[in-house]
Amino acid sequence: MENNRVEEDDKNAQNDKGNLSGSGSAKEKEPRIIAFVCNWCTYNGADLAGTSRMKYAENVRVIKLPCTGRIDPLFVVEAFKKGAKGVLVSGCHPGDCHYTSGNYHSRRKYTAFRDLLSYFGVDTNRVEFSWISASEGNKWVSVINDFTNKIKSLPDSSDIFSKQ
Amino acid sequence: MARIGVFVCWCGSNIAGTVDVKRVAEEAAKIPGVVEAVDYKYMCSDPGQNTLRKMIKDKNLTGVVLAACSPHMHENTFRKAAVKEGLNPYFIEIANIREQVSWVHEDKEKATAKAIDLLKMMVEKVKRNKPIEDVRVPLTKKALVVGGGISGIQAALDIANGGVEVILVEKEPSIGGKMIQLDETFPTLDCSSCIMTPKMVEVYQHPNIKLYTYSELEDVSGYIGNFNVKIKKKARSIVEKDCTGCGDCWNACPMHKNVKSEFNVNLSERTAIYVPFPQAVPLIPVIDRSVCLHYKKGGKCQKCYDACGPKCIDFDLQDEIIEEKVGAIVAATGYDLMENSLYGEYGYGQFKDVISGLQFERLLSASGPTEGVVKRPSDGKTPETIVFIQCVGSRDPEKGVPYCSKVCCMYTAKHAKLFAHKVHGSQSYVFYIDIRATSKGYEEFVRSTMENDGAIYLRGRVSKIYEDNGKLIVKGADTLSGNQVEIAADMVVLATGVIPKKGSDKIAQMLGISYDKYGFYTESHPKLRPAESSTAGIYLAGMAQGPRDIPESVVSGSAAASKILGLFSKSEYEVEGTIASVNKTTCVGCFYCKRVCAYSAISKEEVKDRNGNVLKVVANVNSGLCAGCGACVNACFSKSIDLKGYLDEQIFAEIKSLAV
Amino acid sequence: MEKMNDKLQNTAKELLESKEVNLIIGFAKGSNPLRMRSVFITDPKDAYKISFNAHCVQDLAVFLKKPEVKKFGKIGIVVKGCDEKAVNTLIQEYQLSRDNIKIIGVECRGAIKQNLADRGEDSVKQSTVYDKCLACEVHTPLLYDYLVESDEPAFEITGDVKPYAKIEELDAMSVEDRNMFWQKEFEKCIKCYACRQACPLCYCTRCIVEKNTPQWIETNIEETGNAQWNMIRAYHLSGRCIGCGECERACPVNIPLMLVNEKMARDVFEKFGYKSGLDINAKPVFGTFDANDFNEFIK
Amino acid sequence: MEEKYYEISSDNIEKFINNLVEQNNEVIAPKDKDSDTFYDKITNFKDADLNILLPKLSFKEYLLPKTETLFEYSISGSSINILDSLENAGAARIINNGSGGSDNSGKKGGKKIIFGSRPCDAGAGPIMEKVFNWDYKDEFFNEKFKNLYIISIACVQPDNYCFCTEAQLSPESSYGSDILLKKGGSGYYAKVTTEKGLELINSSSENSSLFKEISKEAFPADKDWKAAFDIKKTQGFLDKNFTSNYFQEKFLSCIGCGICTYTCPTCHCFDIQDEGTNEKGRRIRNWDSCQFGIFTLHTSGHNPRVTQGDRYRQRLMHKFKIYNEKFNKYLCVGCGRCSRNCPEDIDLKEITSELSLMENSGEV
Repeated sequence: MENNRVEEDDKNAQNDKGNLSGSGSAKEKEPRIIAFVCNWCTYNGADLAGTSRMKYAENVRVIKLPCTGRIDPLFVVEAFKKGAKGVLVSGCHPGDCHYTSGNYHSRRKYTAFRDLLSYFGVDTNRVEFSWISASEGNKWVSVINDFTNKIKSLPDSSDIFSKQ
Repeated sequence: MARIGVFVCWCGSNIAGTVDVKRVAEEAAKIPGVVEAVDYKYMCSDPGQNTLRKMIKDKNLTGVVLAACSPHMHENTFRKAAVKEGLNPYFIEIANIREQVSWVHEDKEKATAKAIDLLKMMVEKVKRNKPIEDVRVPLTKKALVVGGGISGIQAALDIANGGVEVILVEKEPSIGGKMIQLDETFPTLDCSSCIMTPKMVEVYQHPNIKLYTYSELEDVSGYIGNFNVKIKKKARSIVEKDCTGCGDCWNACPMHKNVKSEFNVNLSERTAIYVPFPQAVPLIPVIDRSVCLHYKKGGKCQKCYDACGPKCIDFDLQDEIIEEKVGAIVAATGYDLMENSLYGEYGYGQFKDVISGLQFERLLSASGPTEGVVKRPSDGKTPETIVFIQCVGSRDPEKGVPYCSKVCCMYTAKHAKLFAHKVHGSQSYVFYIDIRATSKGYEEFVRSTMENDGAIYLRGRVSKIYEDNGKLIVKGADTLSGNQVEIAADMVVLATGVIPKKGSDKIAQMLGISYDKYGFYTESHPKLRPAESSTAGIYLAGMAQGPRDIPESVVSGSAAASKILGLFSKSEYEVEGTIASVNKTTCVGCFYCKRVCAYSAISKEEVKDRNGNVLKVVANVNSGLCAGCGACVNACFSKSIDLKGYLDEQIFAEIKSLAV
Repeated sequence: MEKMNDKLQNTAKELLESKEVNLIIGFAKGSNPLRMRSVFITDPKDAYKISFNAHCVQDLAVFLKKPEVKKFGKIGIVVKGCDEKAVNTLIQEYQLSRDNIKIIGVECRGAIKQNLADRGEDSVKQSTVYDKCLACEVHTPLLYDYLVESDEPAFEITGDVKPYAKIEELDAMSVEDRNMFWQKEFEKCIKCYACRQACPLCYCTRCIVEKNTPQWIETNIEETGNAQWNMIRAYHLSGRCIGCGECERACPVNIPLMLVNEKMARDVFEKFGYKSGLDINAKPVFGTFDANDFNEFIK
Repeated sequence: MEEKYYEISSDNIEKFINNLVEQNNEVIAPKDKDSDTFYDKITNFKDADLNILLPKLSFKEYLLPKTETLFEYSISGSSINILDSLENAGAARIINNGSGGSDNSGKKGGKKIIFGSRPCDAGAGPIMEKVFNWDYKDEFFNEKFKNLYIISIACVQPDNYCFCTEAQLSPESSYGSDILLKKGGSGYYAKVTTEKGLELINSSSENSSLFKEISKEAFPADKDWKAAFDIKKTQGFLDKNFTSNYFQEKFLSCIGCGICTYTCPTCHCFDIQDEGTNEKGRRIRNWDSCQFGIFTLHTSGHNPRVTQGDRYRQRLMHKFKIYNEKFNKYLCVGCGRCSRNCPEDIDLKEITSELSLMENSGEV
């Protein structure tokens, strides 16, 4: 019966989105990745990748926040629950935080949080954490591409947050 | 109900070449709450902005989403346009479909799908925006400088010359700091007091500077623009306004030769009523009550009073608390030198002729205890051989500190050079680890000490010093030749490392600024905001931040001053309204937010009932200090803090809009 | 046990008589001989009701978060070593002032599992006490104003005791198997939030689960909402949980919550060298950081 | 319906239950799980644990699921589509929690049979039914109630926390049961009080042959169960002493965990919530508890039940006064689960008894 609903949803999605080969029907093939990034380093790094016309996988959707210190690990849970196959958290390198220590606090929290995820049976391959500075457009590209490939290579997840 | 307008920018072909902008606009129009969605060639152009303004007005929009280039490019452009139509600027959101879509993807279908997603996220975000007012903080245009050394003096003068009132607080009876104790300065060999004294006098005479010497910071509260400062003016026992600095009093003091002079680093003595040095500013004596007979013997001695012409000595003066309101503060608390006795094997304290670098400065100085003639403390003979030991405490994580004290290489070279100049035929040996001479003229200076002044540099450490037949035998290693060396010296000078001023941690706590594990004040950003502390309105200067030489200290004093003058150039201090705010009903007062706040922006606030009973203590965000990073939001278990502009609800809506 | 109870009662009596405290929270006889319950004493004459034995399973520190109890102002509380760590954490997190609490520490020799006691178990043995008692390092509380020593000998531990041995078992499992294990556990959850209410450190005025803009935790009592609740509960307690085990004892559907709490405590200790509840002046592990923190998972 | 009486051997009851399972009925019985007993789906008579007094939780969730979808919705542009869960039960989301419980499939849910419940649990059904029908007819509840068949087994030995007799039931009461079994004879005697009970017995010719009809007189009479206190007195006290300090003092020890309400067979409060994404979602109702502070928290921030004493008093008032005034029964079957499961050892039997004594002595 669980499946019934999924099909029903698919139909709705199709109707809503017309013939668009976007988020609706593409989901079978293309895993959705949500990236929570800080405004000062990683967002600028991604902008640099853009201005440098580098190319990378289309799967990522960026949510901008002021600082990694603002990126609550519980956002990751919510992202998974809403169907994201992978979540990236990225901000300034240690020592470079625009707000001095947001990334340090964040790193601590994510250390514990990842352990917890893994303990609860969530594949931590689905959560990526990286430091990407404003000058590292190429790092942004490689992190996104590598992560997308990794996510694509993972089997369909059946963990508690993959269900809807 | 939300009335959202959507604009999809082509950016010429920059976006439209890869993204089907028409379709993006069509899809946007279907999103609940969107009243109109249009595409346009160049939204940032004047006609583009006018389209935006027109729709805001015509459709009475409550929010706008632009699918365009990075918000870092034109967010402000569009916000300004929106404000002109009376829309709160924070109701403009940008979906970045250029840098994040059209420029980085090639597949038009996928790029278009992604652009629609990004747009949807922003529509959902903007629907949940709340009006944000930028925070305006009134400014008390007066500055406080803590510390009257060279960096504090420089800061005070620069601010004062900018037309702003300054209060300069100095703990010692005179300003001048460490620099006034130096003889000549590297690498130009200017006489320190010759260049310093005029500045000190300028401070004293400056109409915009109020000088409190022999005073300490007692308490600081408030925040940027509005600090309340309490200064404890210690009782000097002199009615300052009447004192002429004639010196009759200290000449009359029976306690001469009883107290070691701080200024001369224990190499001479002073009286109980004294000025630390003849060029002191202000030239007003102070009575050291811990040694003065008047205080120790029940008021019997009053020889200074008797000698005083204007009768400005008042033994009953009390400490005074002065309250001042200031808008900005410079922390220039300076440094101390490490304990010379750290290395027992060097025999400091045991052998009179093992002295510190600063003591040697005093021996070199014409105003020093030997009037500039180099004499050794034990017998007053002029030494012929001096061994200088560098890195005493510095770069030694075992016994001292791991960092480099930065100035020792240079002042040791200067000492060796000056010694050669003063005592002809003398010989210096310098034990060093590395020579760090990196500023303008420094390397040449050290070279000249070696080559012109004959100083012998030995790379290695000294293992032991002992006395033998009136000589100090220095045993050490010359690691370059691999030989053990033994030098019979007349004197040994230790280049002891630099540490933060004793008590500077207390001042930091009072100011609410952070310091590193050694006690040096930390900058708001080590590279980009080196003059600012982590707390808004408090700036840093001089050695309080870490080892640095005189020019650097002067630069940092000027930097702090220019920051303050910049701050004061506006009528109010303005900060973006995207700051944290507390739900005081649900806050339980665990203060994890306070712990993670890098800006000391969170304080405790008591919630009281009608009768004034404290019901609970909750967190309060000081809008003048909050930088809007959101670390507190993450730290809050009950989600009783939120960050304006990045509300939890908005982030969730963004995530939800991506539901697959 | 008489001596111990005498000392407890006398201490309570004196504290109330001298008005050093307005309330004593202690243990008293419960609804059957093998159950103990909390007792709230304001009158020194009632101090005789207080007693202590191996059935005193509750962590009385939980009451210190109740507004009704806080109103009493100065409070004396009877605590076992494990529970006392909760008092420390409450002080550390500004929920309690050290000046307002008199800690009557009892030396505890282990508490008998309540489900066994309900079936008649009355002896303290390796096989009858809680796992926390097997690894207990605080038979004598860390911080106290009065110490009441135990009359009983310590129980004997034989063999290689591994409290919460299931944790190692889970760690050794594949991610999928762990997932299966926890899904089965969380399916049982009825979201009564007894785990939260029984926890002395879940003191928020408004729990995150009660916030609905946004809805951090799905309200449904189904596997997703349940898993989310359990995840967030564990996350909020990591680095804070002092291991009293009250959540697990309270859980009406027997979810092994201590396997989560203990795992988090071990991880936090391993990564940050921090143990909760030991020092009222320590900086909580997630209220501070070190520039050299664990960085290995970050690209 | 006229009551009917039967005798059935132990072997035959096993056959009967297994037949019911084979007839594609969902049969739910006390079952061992995690060293405790819970109501759960059984596939064989042998799965059922009939030796214990009571499972840890009641079977309430089969009448009022922990979470129940009321309808689903989707938003597109300015239009909203609603999908009624009851009307479209097949399409509605089915939640199967594995525990066999929370099936909220509405009309098409089919029959469920509870086997081996005690008279107290069985009595909860009709007690709740009144609440769900006195004003608004709650079809979600009624559908499930109609499809729930209850075969109870009378108690022989209640424990210290049991007080069904005081709650105006008894260990042998057939109230709420479709079939009540009593141990005896070759296995059990059965009393059938409802058409639903007969329907089960006559669900196949084999099944009906397993039961041997007997006269009313041949059915063993109930023991003379004596109430230890008079619940009317408890009610009397509650009537007059809303402001009694008893509640505030007694429930200082209450941590407000709500286990009493969640494990109670008759507590039926729920909370309505929406869940979903920006474009679609569902409206659900979830179990709730009057023991939570937020239960009565007003938007203004004011809370009329500010202390745990206020909240527990509410529970007592509702069970022993308010419900009685409306339906002339008590909203309590005396199962004692709240006492057994309470982590702080708050004993409802002790409390109701104390209140009745205080009423006697006129103490406030």
